[in-house]
Amino acid sequence: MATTDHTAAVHETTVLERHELAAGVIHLSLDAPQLAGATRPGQYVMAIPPSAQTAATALAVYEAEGKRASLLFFVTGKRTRELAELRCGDRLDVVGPLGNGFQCMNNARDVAIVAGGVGIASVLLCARELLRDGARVRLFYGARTAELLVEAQRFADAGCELVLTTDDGSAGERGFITDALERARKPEAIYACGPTPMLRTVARIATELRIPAQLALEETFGCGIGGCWGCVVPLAGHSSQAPSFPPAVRGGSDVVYARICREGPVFLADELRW
Amino acid sequence: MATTDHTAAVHETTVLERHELAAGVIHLSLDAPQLAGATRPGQYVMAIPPSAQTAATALAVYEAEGKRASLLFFVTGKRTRELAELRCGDRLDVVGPLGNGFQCMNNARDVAIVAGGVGIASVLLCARELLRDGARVRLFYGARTAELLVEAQRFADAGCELVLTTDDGSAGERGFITDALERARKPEAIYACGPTPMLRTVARIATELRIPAQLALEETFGCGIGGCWGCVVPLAGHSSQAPSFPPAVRGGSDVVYARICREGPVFLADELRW
Amino acid sequence: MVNVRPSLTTRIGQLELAYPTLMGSGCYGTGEEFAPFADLRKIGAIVLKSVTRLPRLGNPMPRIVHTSAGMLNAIGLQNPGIEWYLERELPKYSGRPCKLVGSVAGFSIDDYAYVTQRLAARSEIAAIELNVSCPNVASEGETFGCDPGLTARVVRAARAGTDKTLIVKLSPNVTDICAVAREAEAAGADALAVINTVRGMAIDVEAWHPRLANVSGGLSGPAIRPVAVLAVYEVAQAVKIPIVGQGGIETVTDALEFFLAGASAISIGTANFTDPRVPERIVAELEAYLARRGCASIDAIVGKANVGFATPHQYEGDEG
Amino acid sequence: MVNVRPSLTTRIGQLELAYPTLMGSGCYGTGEEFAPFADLRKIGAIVLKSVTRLPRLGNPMPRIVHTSAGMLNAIGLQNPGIEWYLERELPKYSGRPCKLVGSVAGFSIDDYAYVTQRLAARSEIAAIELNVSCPNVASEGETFGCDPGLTARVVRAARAGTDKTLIVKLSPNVTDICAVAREAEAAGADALAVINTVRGMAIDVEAWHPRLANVSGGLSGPAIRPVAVLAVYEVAQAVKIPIVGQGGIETVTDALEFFLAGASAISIGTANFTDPRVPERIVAELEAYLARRGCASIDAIVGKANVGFATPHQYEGDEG
Ligand SMILES: Cc1cc2nc3c(=O)[nH]c(=O)nc-3n(C[C@H](O)[C@H](O)[C@H](O)COP(=O)(O)OP(=O)(O)OC[C@H]3O[C@@H](n4cnc5c(N)ncnc54)[C@H](O)[C@@H]3O)c2cc1C
Ligand SMILES: Cc1cc2nc3c(=O)[nH]c(=O)nc-3n(C[C@H](O)[C@H](O)[C@H](O)COP(=O)(O)OP(=O)(O)OC[C@H]3O[C@@H](n4cnc5c(N)ncnc54)[C@H](O)[C@@H]3O)c2cc1C
Ligand SMILES: Cc1cc2nc3c(=O)[nH]c(=O)nc-3n(C[C@H](O)[C@H](O)[C@H](O)COP(=O)(O)O)c2cc1C
Ligand SMILES: Cc1cc2nc3c(=O)[nH]c(=O)nc-3n(C[C@H](O)[C@H](O)[C@H](O)COP(=O)(O)O)c2cc1C
Ligand code: FES
Ligand code: FES
Repeated sequence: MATTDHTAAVHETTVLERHELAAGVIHLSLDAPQLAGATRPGQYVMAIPPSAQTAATALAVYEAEGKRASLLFFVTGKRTRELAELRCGDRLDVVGPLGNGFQCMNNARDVAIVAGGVGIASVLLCARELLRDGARVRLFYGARTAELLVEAQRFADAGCELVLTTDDGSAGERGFITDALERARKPEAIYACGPTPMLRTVARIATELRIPAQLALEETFGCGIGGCWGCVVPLAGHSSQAPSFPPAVRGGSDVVYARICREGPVFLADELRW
Repeated sequence: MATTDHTAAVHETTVLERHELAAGVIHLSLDAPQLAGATRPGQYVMAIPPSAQTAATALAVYEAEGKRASLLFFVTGKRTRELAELRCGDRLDVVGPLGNGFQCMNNARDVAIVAGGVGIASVLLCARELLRDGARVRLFYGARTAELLVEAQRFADAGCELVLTTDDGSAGERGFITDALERARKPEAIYACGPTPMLRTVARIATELRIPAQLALEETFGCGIGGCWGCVVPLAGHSSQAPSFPPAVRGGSDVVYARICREGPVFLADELRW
Repeated sequence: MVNVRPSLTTRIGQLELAYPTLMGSGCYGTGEEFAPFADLRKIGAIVLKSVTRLPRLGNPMPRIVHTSAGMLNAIGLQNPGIEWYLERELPKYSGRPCKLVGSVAGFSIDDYAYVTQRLAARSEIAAIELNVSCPNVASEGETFGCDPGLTARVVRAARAGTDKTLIVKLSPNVTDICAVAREAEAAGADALAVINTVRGMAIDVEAWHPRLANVSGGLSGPAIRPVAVLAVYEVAQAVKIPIVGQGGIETVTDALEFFLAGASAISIGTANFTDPRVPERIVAELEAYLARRGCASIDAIVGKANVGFATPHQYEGDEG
Repeated sequence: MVNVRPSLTTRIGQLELAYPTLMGSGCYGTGEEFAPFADLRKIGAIVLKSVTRLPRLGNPMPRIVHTSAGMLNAIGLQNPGIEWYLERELPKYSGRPCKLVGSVAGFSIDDYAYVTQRLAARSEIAAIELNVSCPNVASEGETFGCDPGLTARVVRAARAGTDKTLIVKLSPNVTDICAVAREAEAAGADALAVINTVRGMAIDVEAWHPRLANVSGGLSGPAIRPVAVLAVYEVAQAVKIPIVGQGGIETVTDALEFFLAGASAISIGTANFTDPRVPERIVAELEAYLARRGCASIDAIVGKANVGFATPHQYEGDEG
C-alpha cells in the first residue's frame, strides 16, 4: 500500500509509561520522537528483546504523537512476557517504522474499521487519519471477552461509532465481529486487522459487497524486514504488491508469495490468493 | 562438616531490599523467616530463576536474621543477570538451606577467615558465630580491585580485624590474599571461601602450619542437591565426608569423588585430594 | 466435557505407572535427594543413574556448563559398579512411593547382558532402561546407540536376561534414528526412551580451552526440545512399541508436545535443576488440560498431532 | 600488547575478506533489506539465499516458530530459479560494499553442477557455497549432505564448473560429520561451512498439529551453539581446509568460541533477527579483544582451544 520511504532506523527509546489494561494486555509509551514523527498508519516496529532472546517481536505502532510512540500488546509467549516486564525508565530499542501501512487518503466518506483482538493496535492511527479527513468511521471491534475489549473508549473519544462484540456475550453483541459487519449498513471501504480467519471473512464480505478492503496481516515473523521469506502470503501474480518473482500457476491462476513484512503488512483484499 | 538436618524446603520469598554495592555486585534482602531461622553458617540456597531458565543458581546465604535472609552476588552470566533485575516487592523462590556448613564450634580462640572475591558471601554468618563464641577473628579479604572489596565495613563493625588486598593495589596491600595470610601471625584455625586456586593455596598453608582449615568450595552446580554428580571433588577414601562409593587408587592412595553440594560445600582441607 | 477426573495412569510394557512422568536417569539421584522438595507419590517412576559392571570414578571437573536455554554435562557415568550397587545402594531405595527403573550402561555386549540380568533380578527394580547412548564416555559409550546392528545385539543380550520391561534409550546423534529404533524393537525392546542428550561443547574464551574437562558433553534442557519432539514424532511412525519422550520438558505445554507427537509417557530431567516442583506442577496441569479438553485419560491424546497436514505448493517435483 | 590495530582480514580459499564475518544464507536477504540498519561496509560477505535450477514457491505458512533460545524455519528454498535470478536479481546487487557469496541448492548432481557453473560465471559473485544440507525440502535436500559419497559427487561436479572458492555447507544431522567433511575436502572443496540448521519440530498443543506447515524445520539460534562449536572443533581436526563456523552466534564471546575451536571465519544468521546491529558490534568487540590479548590478527587465535586437555581418571579401560 503506502510505499516505504527510507526513514526506518534503530531507535534507542525509553519507557515513559506502562499500563496493564487487562490481565496480560500491556500499553507501553516510549520516548521516541523520530519514530513517532516517521510512522504512518498500519506500520510496525521490531522490538529488540532487552535480553537478546533469539528474535525481535513485531508490534504495531499504536499511537505516534510528538515525542511519544506507543505499543499495545498481549502477552502470548516468552518475548512479549519479557517486554511486559519493562518499567518506566527502562530502555527499549526498536527498529522501525517498518512495512507499508494503510492507504487512508481515499475518497470514501463512510468507512468501516474492523479489529479483532490485538488487531486494535494497528488501526488507531488509521482511524484518526480518516476522521481527520472528514470520513464517518465505524469501528467494528471484537474480542473473546469484555475485559479484552481494551481501548474502545479511546476510539469513541476520537469520534468513531462503535460496534462491539464478544465471543461470550459479556459486552456488546455475542458472536464474531464479522457477523456484526455483515448485518450492518454497507460501508464504502474497509480497513481491517486481526487474526487470519477473521481477515478471510472480511475479504469475503468485501468481495460480496464489491467494496475495497485493506487488510493488515499478522503472522509469525523471522527478521521482520524482508530478509528471510518467513512470512509470506500468496498474491495474485498481477498484484502491484507482488515481489519480483516468476508466478506459479495454482488453481488455474497466477500466484506469487509476497513477504508480509516487506510487501505488506497491508494488502488489498482482492489481490490475496489465500 | 555440620551435618544436614531436614529443614530444607522451597521458600516463596519477596525481595525486601536491593542494593548495587558496586558495578555488577548485588545485595538482595529477602522476606524469608523460615529460611533465615534454619540457615547455619556456610549453607546456601538454589535460587529458582524467575523466568525458568535451565537451572537454579547456587548462592550462599549471606545474612540470616529474624525474617530476613540475604544474598550477595556478582553478575557473571545469564542467571545472575536475571536475578540482578529483581526489584523490591518481586517474588523469588529459593530452595534451601542446603549443604553442610562450617563447623564453627571448635575451641580455637584466634582464627582466620579467608575470603576471595564473592567468597565473602559465605563467611559473614561464620564470622558472627565465631565472634559470638568469643574468638578473635581476622578477616583476610582479597579482591581484584578496591571497589570490589564490598562489605568489608560490615565485618569490621561485627568485630573482625581486617587484612585487605587487591590484585592491583588500589586498596589494602597489593597481591593475593594468601600472600598476606602467609605473612601474618599463625592462626589456630582457618575458614575459607573463594576461587579454587585460592583455596588450594590456603590448604597448602594450613598443612604447612599444621592447623585445621575448613574450605567452602564453589564450582558450577547442576542440581545443587545431590542428584546429578555434576559437582565433585576428590576426597581421601577414609574421609568422614566421603559418600558411599568404592575408593579408587590414585597416586598410591585411595580417592573418592564427593559431591560438593551434598557432602560439602565445606570440606576439611587435609581430606581433599585435589 | 467429562465430569470424572481424567486418568493419568499409563503402561509402558508391563510397567504400570500411576503418572505418565519418569524422572530422567542421572538427573534425579536416588529420589531421596529430591524428597524434601517434591512429593515422590506424584511421580510415575524414577530412572536411576546408569550403572556399569565395574565402578567408575567418572570425569574430572568441570562436569557441567550452562548454555543458552540448556546445559552441557559430562559426568562420565560415575557409579560404584554393579556389585557395590546391589549390595549397598539398592537396599536403601526400597519403600520409595514410586516405581524405580534401573539404568544399565556398558562397554561390551557382555556388560549389558550381565548388568541387566543382575539388576533386573532385584525386586526393587520394576523395569530396565538400556543406556546405549551416553555421549560422555569417549567414543565407546555411544557407539552402540549410533549403530543399528550393535543396538540390536545389545538389546538381544539384555532381553535374554530378564522378562521385566526393557526400555532402550536412543541417541539423537545419528543420521537416522528410526533405523536404530526399528532394530531395537525387532530385537525385543518393550519401549524406547527418546532422546538422550545431544553432543555439544563450550569453550572458555579467556583460558582458551574447552569448558568441560571431558571436552564434549551432552546438551539437555529446553534448547534441545524441538530436536526431541521431532525424534519422537518420527520414531512413533517407525515402531509400534511405546515411547518415553524426553528432552527439555519444563512446562505442561512442553509435555503435551511430546504426548501429541506420540509419546506414551514423558521423562523430566534438567527441569528438576530449575525447580523441583516441576514434576508435580506438570501432573496437575496435565489433569486440568485433559479435563478442559474433555479427555478421559492421557492415552486419548497420544499421537494426536502425528499426521502430516501440509500440502506444499511447489514448482519442482513433490519436495515439501 | 601490540599497539597497532589488530587485523581482522581473513582468507577463505581465494576469497579475501575485510572482516571475518559472513551473513548466513537465507538470513540476510540481498543485503539491501538490512542496509538501513547495518553498515554493510563492516561485513565480510553476504551469503545470498540458496538458488535452485527451477523456481520454487517454497513451503506454505507457517514457516517460522520461535522456540527456547532458538527458532525453527521451513522456508522450503523459495527462490525464483537460476535464470530469473541471473537476469533480474543479480544485477541489482552490484555495488554492494561487501563480498557476495552465491549459494546453490539442488535435487540432483546435475542441478548442482549447472547452477554452480552459471552462478560462478557472474562477476557479482565472489565465491560459491554449496548447500547440501537444507533440512526443509523433504528428504531429498538433505540426502546429499548426510551421505559422504553423495557429498563428494556433488562437490566434484560443482568443482568442475568453477575456479572460484567453493565452500561446502555441512549438515549436523549425521552420525559422523567428520566423514562428510573429509569427503568434501578430498573432492575439491576449498572450505567448509559448519553447521547448517539442526532438524526439529514444534507442536501446537491446542490445535493438535505441527506448528510448521512443513511439519519439521531447521533449528537455529543460541540453542544450537554448543552443537555447532563441537562440530567445528571436530571437523577442524579432520580436515586442513578453512572452516566458516556458524550456529547461534549472537555475541563476541560466541564468536570467539568458534574461532578458538578452529573456524577461520564466522557466519551470523538468526542473530540479525534479534538485532541488526549484531554484526557491527561483534567486529568492534573482536578487535578490542584481540588488542587486549595482544594478538596482531584474528588468525592468531584460530584453533587455539582445540587441544584435549582432559586426563580422566577411570577405573575401567581408558574411556574419557
Ligand atoms: C506486523 C505485525 C504487527 C503486530 N502487532 C502486534 C501488536 O501491536 N500487538 C500484539 O500484541 N501483537 C502484535 N503482533 C503479534 C506479535 O508479534 C506476536 O504475538 C509475537 O509472536 C509474540 O511473541 P511471543 O514470543 O510473546 O509469543 P510466541 O512465543 O511467538 O508465541 C506466539 C503464539 O504461539 C503460541 N504458542 C507458543 N507455544 C505453543 C505451543 N507449544 N502450542 C501451541 N501454541 C503455542 C502462544 O500461545 C502464542 O499465541 C504483530 C505481528 C505482526 C506480524
Ligand atoms: C555453594 C555455592 C555458593 C555460591 N555462592 C555464591 C554467592 O554467594 N555469590 C555469588 O556471586 N556466587 C556464588 N556462587 C557462584 C555462582 O553460583 C556462579 O557464579 C553461577 O554460575 C552464576 O551463574 P550465571 O548464570 O550468572 O553465570 P554462568 O553463565 O554460569 O557463568 C559462570 C562463569 O562462566 C563464565 N563464562 C560464561 N560463558 C563463558 C565462555 N564462553 N567462555 C568463558 N567463560 C564463560 C562467566 O563469565 C562466568 O564467570 C556460589 C556457588 C556455589 C557452588
Ligand atoms: C547431569 C545429567 C546426567 C545424566 N546422566 C544420565 C545417565 O547416567 N544415563 C542416561 O541414560 N541418561 C543420563 N542423562 C540424560 C537424561 O536422562 C535425559 O535423557 C536428557 O538430559 C534429556 O532430558 P532433559 O532435557 O529433560 O534433561 C543425564 C542428563 C544430565 C543433565
Ligand atoms: C530463516 C532461515 C533461512 C535459511 N535459509 C538458508 C538457505 O537458503 N541456505 C542455507 O544454506 N542456509 C540457510 N539457513 C541456515 C543459516 O544460513 C545458518 O547456517 C543457520 O541458521 C545457523 O546459523 P544461525 O544460528 O546463526 O542462524 C537459513 C536459516 C534461517 C534461520
Ligand atoms: S519476516 Fe523475514 S521476510 Fe518477513
Ligand atoms: S550439583 Fe548435582 S550433585 Fe551436586
